[in-house]
Amino acid sequence: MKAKNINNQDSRFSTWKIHLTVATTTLIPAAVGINYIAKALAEGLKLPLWLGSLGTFLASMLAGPTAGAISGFINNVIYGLTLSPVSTVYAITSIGIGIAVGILFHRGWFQNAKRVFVSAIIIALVSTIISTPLNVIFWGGQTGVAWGDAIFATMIGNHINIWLASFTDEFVLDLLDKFAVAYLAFLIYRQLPQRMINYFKDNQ
Amino acid sequence: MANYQQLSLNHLSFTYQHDRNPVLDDLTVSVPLNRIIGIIGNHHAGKTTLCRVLAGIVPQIISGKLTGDCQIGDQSPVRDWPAYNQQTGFVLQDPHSQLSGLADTVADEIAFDLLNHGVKETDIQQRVTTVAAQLQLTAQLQQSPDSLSGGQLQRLAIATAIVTHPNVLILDDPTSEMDPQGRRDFFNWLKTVTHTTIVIVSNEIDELCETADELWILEKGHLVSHGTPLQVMNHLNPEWQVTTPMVYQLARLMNWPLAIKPTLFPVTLNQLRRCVNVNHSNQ
Amino acid sequence: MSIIQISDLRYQYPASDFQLSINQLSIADSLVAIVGQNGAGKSTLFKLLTGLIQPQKGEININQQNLARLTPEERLRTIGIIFQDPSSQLFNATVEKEVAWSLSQLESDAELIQATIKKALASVGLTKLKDQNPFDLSLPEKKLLTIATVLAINPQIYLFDEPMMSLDWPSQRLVTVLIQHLAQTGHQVIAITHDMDWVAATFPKMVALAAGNVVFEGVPTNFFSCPEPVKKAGLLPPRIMTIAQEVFNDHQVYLTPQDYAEKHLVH
Amino acid sequence: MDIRNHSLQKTVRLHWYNVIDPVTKLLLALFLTLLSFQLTDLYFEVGLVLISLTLLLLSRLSVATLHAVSFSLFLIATMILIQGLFNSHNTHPLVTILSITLYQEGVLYALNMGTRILIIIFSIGFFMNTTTISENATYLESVGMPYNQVYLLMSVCYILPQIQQNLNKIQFAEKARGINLQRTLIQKLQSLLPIMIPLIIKTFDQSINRSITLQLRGFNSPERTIATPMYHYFKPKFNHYFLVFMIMILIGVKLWQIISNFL
Repeated sequence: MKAKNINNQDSRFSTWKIHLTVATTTLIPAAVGINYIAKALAEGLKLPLWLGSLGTFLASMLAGPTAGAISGFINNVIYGLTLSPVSTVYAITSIGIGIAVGILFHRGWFQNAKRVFVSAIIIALVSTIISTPLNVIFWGGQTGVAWGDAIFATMIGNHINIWLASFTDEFVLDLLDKFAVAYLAFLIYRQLPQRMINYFKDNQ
Repeated sequence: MANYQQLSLNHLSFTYQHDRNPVLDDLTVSVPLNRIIGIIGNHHAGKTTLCRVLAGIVPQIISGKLTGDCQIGDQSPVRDWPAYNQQTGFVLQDPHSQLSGLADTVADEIAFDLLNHGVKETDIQQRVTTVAAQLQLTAQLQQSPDSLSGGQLQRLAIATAIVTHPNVLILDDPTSEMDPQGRRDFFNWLKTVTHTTIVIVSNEIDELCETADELWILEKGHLVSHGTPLQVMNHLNPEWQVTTPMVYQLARLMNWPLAIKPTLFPVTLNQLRRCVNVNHSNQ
Repeated sequence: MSIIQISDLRYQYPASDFQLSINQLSIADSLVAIVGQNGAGKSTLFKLLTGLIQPQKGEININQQNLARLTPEERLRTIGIIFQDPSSQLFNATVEKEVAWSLSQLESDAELIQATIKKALASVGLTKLKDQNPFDLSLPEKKLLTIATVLAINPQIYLFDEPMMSLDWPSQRLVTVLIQHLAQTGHQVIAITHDMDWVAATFPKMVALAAGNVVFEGVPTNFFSCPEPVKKAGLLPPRIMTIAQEVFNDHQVYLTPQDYAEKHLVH
Repeated sequence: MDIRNHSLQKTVRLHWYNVIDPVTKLLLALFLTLLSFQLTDLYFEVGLVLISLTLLLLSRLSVATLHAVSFSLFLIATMILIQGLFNSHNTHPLVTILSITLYQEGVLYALNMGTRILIIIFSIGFFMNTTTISENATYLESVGMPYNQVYLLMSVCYILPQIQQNLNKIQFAEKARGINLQRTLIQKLQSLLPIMIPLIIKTFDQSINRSITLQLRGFNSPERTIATPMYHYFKPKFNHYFLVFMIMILIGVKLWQIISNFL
């Protein structure tokens, strides 16, 4: 009886048709908006973090890995089109983050503070593994965050392999960022009214 | 037993999935179609949930356990969705979330339903202009919906609900953000709507008594009273904590009962006018 | 009892042609209603009264002290504001913690905090709900909760933005009684409202704004006695006056049905 | 559709870039980007930068593009510094300033990457500055993209200003309730909660309500009138096939290079 997405249109895009409920369709733009705002607030407070995946985390927790992955993807595409074109390619990273959060949450790895700690490390790893090649291709291995790049420069200066240096640069930043985001998402999710959680669960 | 010319609830109960207690508990009532039904009650009375049942939102979109029956004309929002949905207009409590979220202008926003219903583009423009004129939104047609005030936004929400010419119109507190003049205009407009069954939740007891044919009082999920505003207001139980229209308060203070039924006090201006004429001519 | 003195005030939002412009206004009564149409400048005036935004010109003094120079703590103890939309103020895990949040920034005595919270919750009738998630409350309950958070701090001045809006009738009565009690215990209550019946029945003093200017200041009877400023402010007179006009063609000022009855039953 | 364009067409003059459809513009950006990755000669790269810059300058320049350029110029500068100093292929010194030597190989490598980034920014900037959100939405729908996917992509742009408005309101309300000064990282993060919790709950609540109204308003209806595009575009089909063909060739060449490396 749940309202399912009916689309009888003969479409050229049907190859990447994903089954989305209306609830998920309206949740995803909201999650992208939250990513934006969180990122802007982090910049406003001069935090050495991005926080730009908070919405993606919450979308994954509320409506599953697909919703999270799409939020992440659209977030980077829109962000890329409007503010920083190169960040479009990091859409792949965001998809990875969305899926990782969704699976971890589903398996109960967001139930308490201790488990969130483990989740944060795993998500940071996922993010780093996907981002490092992109950093190398586009930025010669840098991340664009001053003190992360300082680590990178030092390692390169000591003739350490560019991949390892880039990985370290990215991982240090990701670890800090994903810890912050994972705990924020954990605290915020606990506060959501039950009717809200049920609604998105029902309409997945 | 089935009467296709009325709105009827038959032992209707509803419990949300996240809740243990029923929000609506055993409602039974029926009213002929094409009337205005006003619903009053305090918080936790179940007003919004009743609107959702009548619009088919529960249990279709928000899940929960529904028992009993709800029938409007020859259709049931529970069994005949989405056919029923095509003929129903709904205005949410929060007008901001009534918007499609994908419209540059007020005109686009009103056209959204018509596009979805497959109306021809040539007809759309004409229907949009007509509805905008009815709700005094003509000047705002080319503005962004984000630039509207709360009251204008509520009128836009109503416009989007009526542009499809629904048989049933459900309004959940549609005037909360309007100023006094806007509210008065809205209720005057409501009186002019014909061939539509209108269900309206509101705190504006004075206006409800003037416009509604039927008044229902909900209290903690129970339908504790229903009938004409005159009957309902004259038989209130203090436990329900419901206020009365000012006409009624005044008539009670001045002891101006109805001429035809001296046990009842008037609830509308017209009733007051009549009983005052009688009282004055008697004295 | 405090005196708010506004002089030569100008405030304009960036990229907007609306300007709030008040040459001289002093608010010295304990119960004052601020009325006017949407966009008349009521909310802007409230924002300025919180001291969180500064006017481009002029100043606001509270008991001869410039509002702009108050420290954050002094400000909290002087002015409390209850916003129109309660959802934008709430974020704590329970109702009780919500009330404690502002208070614990001012007090450190845990026992005193506990006692104050209890009292504040009791006075709005939310004691039973103290362990609930604020976001699970109904709209009227949320609104009462935001009132409790301000009651706990007990500021000198209470600013209520549309307190009657989205309240049911019992909560409206409760808030009315609460406001009257605050006024009697030496506080100052200033409320923005559209509800003219409520103004007529509850407020001895009122200020009307239209297009960013003060168009009336004084007692409601005077305001409603001449239709011009009422119309200019985009308002309707109290309903009882409309009834008297339409039914009896009687154009006198009445504030409440009781007021009408007193004036007529005497004869 | 009539009502939609009414205001736009009255105010906006028809420019040359209006006759190119949005998808062609996007494909062009993709093509230029891939081409820049294929080229290794700095002169060709600079040529591509000039081509994309010309496209941008012949249309409109937006503040967002300027921001993107200034941000990436800063990064390119640090890239030149780090690569010029430490690149593992560095052998020929280029310049020596205060006993710090920049090497030719590293600087060239960084410049090469820098030009690619500029090409991406300029060509995407051309797409963004010459199309409006509603033009994209109508066009995508008219070429057969399911409406719910169009909605998903486009409604973000409409939701952001609303969230921003809510944010301002909430920030003001919380400030009125008093927020202590935050100094440490943990304190700063904690100070986000009073803002983020109401904002997120409000935003999600509006999503729930919106998903309800969308269904009530016939969002999923199969008989939806497909909006007609806003402009008459110049040979869109041909452009798409041509650009997709060129892109395929570029990808093919790249793949062949990778494979022949292994052979």
